[in-house]
Amino acid sequence: SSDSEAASSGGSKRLRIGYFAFPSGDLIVKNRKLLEKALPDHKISWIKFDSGASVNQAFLGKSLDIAALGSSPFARGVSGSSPIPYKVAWILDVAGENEALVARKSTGVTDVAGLRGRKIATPFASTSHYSLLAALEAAGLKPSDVQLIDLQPQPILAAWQRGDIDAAYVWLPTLDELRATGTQLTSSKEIGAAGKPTLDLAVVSDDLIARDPAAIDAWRTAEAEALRLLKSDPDGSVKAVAAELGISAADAAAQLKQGVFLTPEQVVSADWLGTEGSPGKLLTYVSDTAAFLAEQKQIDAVPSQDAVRRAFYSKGLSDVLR
Amino acid sequence: MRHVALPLGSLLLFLVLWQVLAASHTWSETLVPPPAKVWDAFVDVSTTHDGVRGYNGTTLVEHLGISLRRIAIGAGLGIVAGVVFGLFMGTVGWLRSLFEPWITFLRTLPPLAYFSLLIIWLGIDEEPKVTLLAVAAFPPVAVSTTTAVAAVPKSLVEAARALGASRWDTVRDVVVPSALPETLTGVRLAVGVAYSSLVAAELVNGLPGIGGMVKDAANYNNTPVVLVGIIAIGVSGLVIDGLLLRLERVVVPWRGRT
Amino acid sequence: MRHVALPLGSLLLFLVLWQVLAASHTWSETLVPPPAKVWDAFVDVSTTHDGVRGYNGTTLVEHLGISLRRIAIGAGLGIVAGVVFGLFMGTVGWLRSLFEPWITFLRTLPPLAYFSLLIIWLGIDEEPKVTLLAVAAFPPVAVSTTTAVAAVPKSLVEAARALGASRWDTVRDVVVPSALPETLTGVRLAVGVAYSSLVAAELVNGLPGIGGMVKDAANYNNTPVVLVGIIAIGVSGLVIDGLLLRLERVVVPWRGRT
Amino acid sequence: MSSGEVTAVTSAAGATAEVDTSAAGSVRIEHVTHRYGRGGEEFTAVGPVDLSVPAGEFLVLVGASGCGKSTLLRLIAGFERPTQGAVRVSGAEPRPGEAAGVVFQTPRLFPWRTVRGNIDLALRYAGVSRSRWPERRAELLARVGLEGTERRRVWEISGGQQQRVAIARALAAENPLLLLDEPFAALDALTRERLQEDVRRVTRRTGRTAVFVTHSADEAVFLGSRIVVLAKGPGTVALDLPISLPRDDVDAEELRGSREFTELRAQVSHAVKTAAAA
Amino acid sequence: MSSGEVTAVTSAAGATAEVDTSAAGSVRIEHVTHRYGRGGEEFTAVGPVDLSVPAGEFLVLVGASGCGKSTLLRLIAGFERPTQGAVRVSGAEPRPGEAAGVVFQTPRLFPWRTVRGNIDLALRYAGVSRSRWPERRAELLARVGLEGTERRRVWEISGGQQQRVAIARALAAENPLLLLDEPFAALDALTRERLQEDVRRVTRRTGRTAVFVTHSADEAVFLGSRIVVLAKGPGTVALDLPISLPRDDVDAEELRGSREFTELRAQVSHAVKTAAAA
Ligand SMILES: Nc1ncnc2c1ncn2[C@@H]1O[C@H](COP(=O)(O)OP(=O)(O)OP(=O)(O)O)[C@@H](O)[C@H]1O
Ligand SMILES: Nc1ncnc2c1ncn2[C@@H]1O[C@H](COP(=O)(O)OP(=O)(O)OP(=O)(O)O)[C@@H](O)[C@H]1O
Ligand SMILES: [Mg+2]
Ligand SMILES: [Mg+2]
Repeated sequence: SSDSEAASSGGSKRLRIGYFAFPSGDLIVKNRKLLEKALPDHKISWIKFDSGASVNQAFLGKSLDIAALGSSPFARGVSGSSPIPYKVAWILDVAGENEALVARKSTGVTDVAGLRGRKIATPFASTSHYSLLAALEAAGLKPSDVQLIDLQPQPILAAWQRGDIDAAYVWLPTLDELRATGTQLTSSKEIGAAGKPTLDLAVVSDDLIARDPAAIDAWRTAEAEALRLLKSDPDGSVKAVAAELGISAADAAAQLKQGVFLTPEQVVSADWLGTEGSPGKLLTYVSDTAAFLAEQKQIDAVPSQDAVRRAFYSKGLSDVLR
Repeated sequence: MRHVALPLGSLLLFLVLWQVLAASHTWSETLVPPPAKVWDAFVDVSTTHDGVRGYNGTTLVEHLGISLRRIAIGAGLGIVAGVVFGLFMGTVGWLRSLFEPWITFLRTLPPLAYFSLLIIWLGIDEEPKVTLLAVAAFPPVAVSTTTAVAAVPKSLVEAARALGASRWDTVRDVVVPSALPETLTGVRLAVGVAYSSLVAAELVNGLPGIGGMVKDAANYNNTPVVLVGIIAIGVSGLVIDGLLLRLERVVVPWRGRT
Repeated sequence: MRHVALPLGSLLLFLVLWQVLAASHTWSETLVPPPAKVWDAFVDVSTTHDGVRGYNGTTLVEHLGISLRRIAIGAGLGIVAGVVFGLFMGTVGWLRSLFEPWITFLRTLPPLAYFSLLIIWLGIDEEPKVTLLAVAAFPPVAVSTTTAVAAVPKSLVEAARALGASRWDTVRDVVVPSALPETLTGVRLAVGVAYSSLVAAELVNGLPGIGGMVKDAANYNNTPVVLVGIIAIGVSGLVIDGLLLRLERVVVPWRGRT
Repeated sequence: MSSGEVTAVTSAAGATAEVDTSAAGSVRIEHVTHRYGRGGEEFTAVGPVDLSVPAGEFLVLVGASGCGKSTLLRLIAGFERPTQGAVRVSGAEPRPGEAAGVVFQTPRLFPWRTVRGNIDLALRYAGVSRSRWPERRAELLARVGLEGTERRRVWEISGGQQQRVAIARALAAENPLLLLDEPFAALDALTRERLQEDVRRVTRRTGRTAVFVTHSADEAVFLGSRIVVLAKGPGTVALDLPISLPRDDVDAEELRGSREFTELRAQVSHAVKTAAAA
Repeated sequence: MSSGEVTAVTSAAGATAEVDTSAAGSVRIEHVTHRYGRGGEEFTAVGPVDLSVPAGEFLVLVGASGCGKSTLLRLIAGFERPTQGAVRVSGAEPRPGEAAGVVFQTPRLFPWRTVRGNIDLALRYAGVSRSRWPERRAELLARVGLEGTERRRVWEISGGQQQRVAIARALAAENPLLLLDEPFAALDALTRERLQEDVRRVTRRTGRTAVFVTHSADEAVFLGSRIVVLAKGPGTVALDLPISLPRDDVDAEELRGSREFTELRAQVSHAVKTAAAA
């Protein structure tokens, strides 16, 4: 048809979506082919990522239209003199019990303050890293009071079993293995409740906003439907997630339970994304994150409130409620 | 006989040791799964199972095939470039002065350091992967060819010149065959290096692909699949190296005879 | 003269192109920071600045020093092991049958795939880093030495035997010197491979260390520091390779004379 | 070959002035010195030497081992540049592969090619059209008595056979000048005499110039139209002896048996020993 | 050297039975055939050959190029195993470096060592104590006339000089058996005669056995206590000639001038040519 011809020649009908392989509405949209159904004329490719850093790079390389992204990589992306040309358009989930700080039982540590002088591992530049720093601060510890070690989840597991580290801030499924021989000190849920939530956002490129806003609307509608399905059809959601992750239904159910999923209404509310013209609390969260990162010398300077506000795309956001 | 029996014997010994280690439960199963589990994983990722096809919708053979294609293109480009650069640098002094420092610089660069640049410049599809593999395969060939060309027996170059060979004739008929054995060693090393860069090359958007599979499985602590991937990479590497060794024997019968 | 002028000239040209590209703002500054920014970053990480010492409390030179020490130990071990294995495998047929498949397997393995195993076995301090570098440096030396040893001129081995050399004499006085040129090429490649594995080796708990610094900076899209690190790695690699090349010239004066 | 027009001059010792020094195949060595090595460890191998070889001459170089014969040949072939003085071949500075065919002191065969491959390569460089290769190859192999070894690898033939392949290779091109460095040293008497005959016939028929190094006084007198004895340390001309034995229509046996031949041989033998002993 | 006790027997052709075949340095070749290559492309280089060389004999092998002389030497040295038959040296299966010192047809010097280094290595393998090296080295270098080249690299000396280094190396050890494959082919007459004298003196004085390959009939008759002519294709014994010229207290010049010598030389020359032509 002429449509597919346009897609192949102009490439305007192409949608490249980056996703993370952990339980979220994305997996349901992908598994149920909600987006493919909503946008039959688009050529949709799903690309799996496992770090916010590479998502940022892919956006820099103009290789992505829409992608999932943690709130701290996003804060980094929008700060600096030349922010990455993308905007946040959706919230996938909020970190809950699926990211947590655990200490080895044998250390006898039972609270965050007890970690002074201990070796703590976490994947640097991740949301866990951010939450860990926030937890330490809340407990009155400076980062220099502990030994922070940059480890990816699987090495964390290995180092943990050897006894090389005393505690780790990490996510599922490694987290579950650590819990078996450890004490949970805090979780992202608690830290979020204390005002420093970490979130998985969805961002869209400026280019797509200019080129094909209708596709964004359709995508958001699909994501909203997925969030509703998570609540209304838990069994179906578990099956979809299990199939996407290649894990057992029981594992998928357990993982889903530990995440915090908003309803579409919550996403649009002033508590989170807000509406066009009046961004919600997410604006503060992102600004706080950026400020925190700047304090940790992870970024040069705090982006202005304005700069963060400009990285919000809420046009037509409330339409998903219809 | 011995050529086959010895490695097989050592393989058997290795499997037994592995089984003993796994059975001792010194390490959790996530870290050291028993051989049987790895075998199960192998069967799983090779077949359609519970409606799931292989790993991530792609069977092991397909993952491997896609990666091999990337290696073939990437390492192929790297090897060809390496031979060409090596020949020119070995024969023309000023080209060597000009390029050698850059090549040395290039080959000290960690792929993980410049991979983000590749993504930014070349996107997330095939190009950055193939480029990374080419960049990885290039140096061994370029370095060994350059050194070999610079060490071509002067006596044979003179013999060719005395027979009336032009400069180009000399390169084709003396320099190339004389450098061939070392170039082939370089090629063998290059293929190995390309293989070992596979996971790095497939870090981003690497599925389907065996390196991407290994990395993805590692993210989920799915060690059996990681090991299946590693073994698949290693075994296919063995086969290719075996072919290259055979090629060497056929193409360079004169080695050691001079 | 030319030996120095040409690379310097090309370096200058490169810097100019870079400046032009950066100034044109075709790419964002995160992607292509102008040379001046990189220079600033270099000064920053080399000095104590606003109360912050270098990068992450360690100056560039110290990062580099720590990594070079790791390379020296790791690559050193790998090279020694490579030479020993190469000699044995090249001389004793059944040893080659036994070990060659394993070595080929080993050198196709992606470090990123087996790194967690290293951590399980060796922890997160120096050992896994040094081991990874050794494993990376081992194959080029082992492979080139094996091939070179297997290709030692039969005529010279016979000459030594005819003079009454024992088997061990032959290895020391004929096999080793005859394989030396290729072994040295292998060593040069090994050092390069060790360098390029630096970031992988320092993925875990890599700070201080230049590879760890590069990775850390890359995580925060701190491109100027990444480039400073890459340049520091490359330049120190250049220096070492230059020394190895000089060594080669001194130790192997007979190359090309036969 | 234009050298056919040039009269073959049997030059008298030292009489170098009247020679046509730009004729194809002529060699002129003007006060040449050659030093090997640089810096502290210099070694003067040759010189000063003055020598003029008119086109068509068969010059035989004899002298003690290490006196500089090969070096002189390398200078004429263009593989070395004289430290002092000048070398002219066919009136120009010598360039390898241009005017001279060379048989080196060692065979220098290409190990990656068979016997046949080595000869074919020479034929290609000589510009022989591919269709004529089989014929020419067979001819060359027959001349050096190597029929039946075409498909052998070069390490699968004996030392003398290797040397003969090298000779065949050098004869593939029809250069106006032939430089032969002890080409028959590893050959038995019969093969040697056959090849001597062959070389003598070929050079005479085509008017080619030859510079031939040998340690055999017999060979020198049999082949040479002029014999130059080099003295050692560094190599200089000790004796320059024109040979005017009857060459055409003479049986080799007869020639060798003649009194004149025996006397000349003794004279050369004596000169070499005197030069070497000095 | 125990061979001193064995009477040097000038064996008659074919008379191999009465020889002490276990004496140090004796060689016994029993119906030996040697084939090169495997499968389709076999080539029989030698055989069948029967030959018995008693200790103390100076056997000279002559024959056309490619007739199998070097192969025979390699069989005696232990570098090749006969396809058929047996080779015995000092009564046992030959092992390289055990009973025999070898000069190969090409010098085979170690390029990573200087001239001096090559000789020192031979001295070490010969078991000479390090303190005696300077003296022995100087002696060997003087014997082959290479004083002053100790520090040169092996590619910085001439072809003949390389061959002489190889000879010096082989003389470093005092093996009961010497195998020499055209050792003097690249040497001038004077050096050659000096070395011939040297080798003859050394073998006679120490009672060593020698198997010597040459293409020179003159050399063969001058050196040999027995001359074996090999016929070609595959190499077999065509003539086994005992030489009983007076050896001791005879001037070399005189010997060469003698009628007997000339006749023997002619006989050998003729035999070689006949065998080669066949
Ligand atoms: N590796 C080999 N494979 C096949 N044939 C061989 C091999 N080596 C030698 N030959 C053949 O065996 C025969 C004997 O060779 P050998 O080297 O013994 O001759 P030779 O008598 O020493 O000759 P020369 O006087 O030329 O040195 C020759 O015809 C040669 O072509
Ligand atoms: N590369 C070199 N460096 C130093 N000296 C050299 C070099 N090549 C040759 N010589 C010396 O120069 C002299 C002449 O060497 P050349 O090879 O010309 O001798 P030659 O007359 O051919 O001797 P031969 O008959 O032994 O082949 C010899 O004394 C040799 O030692
Ligand atoms: Mg010479
Ligand atoms: Mg021979």
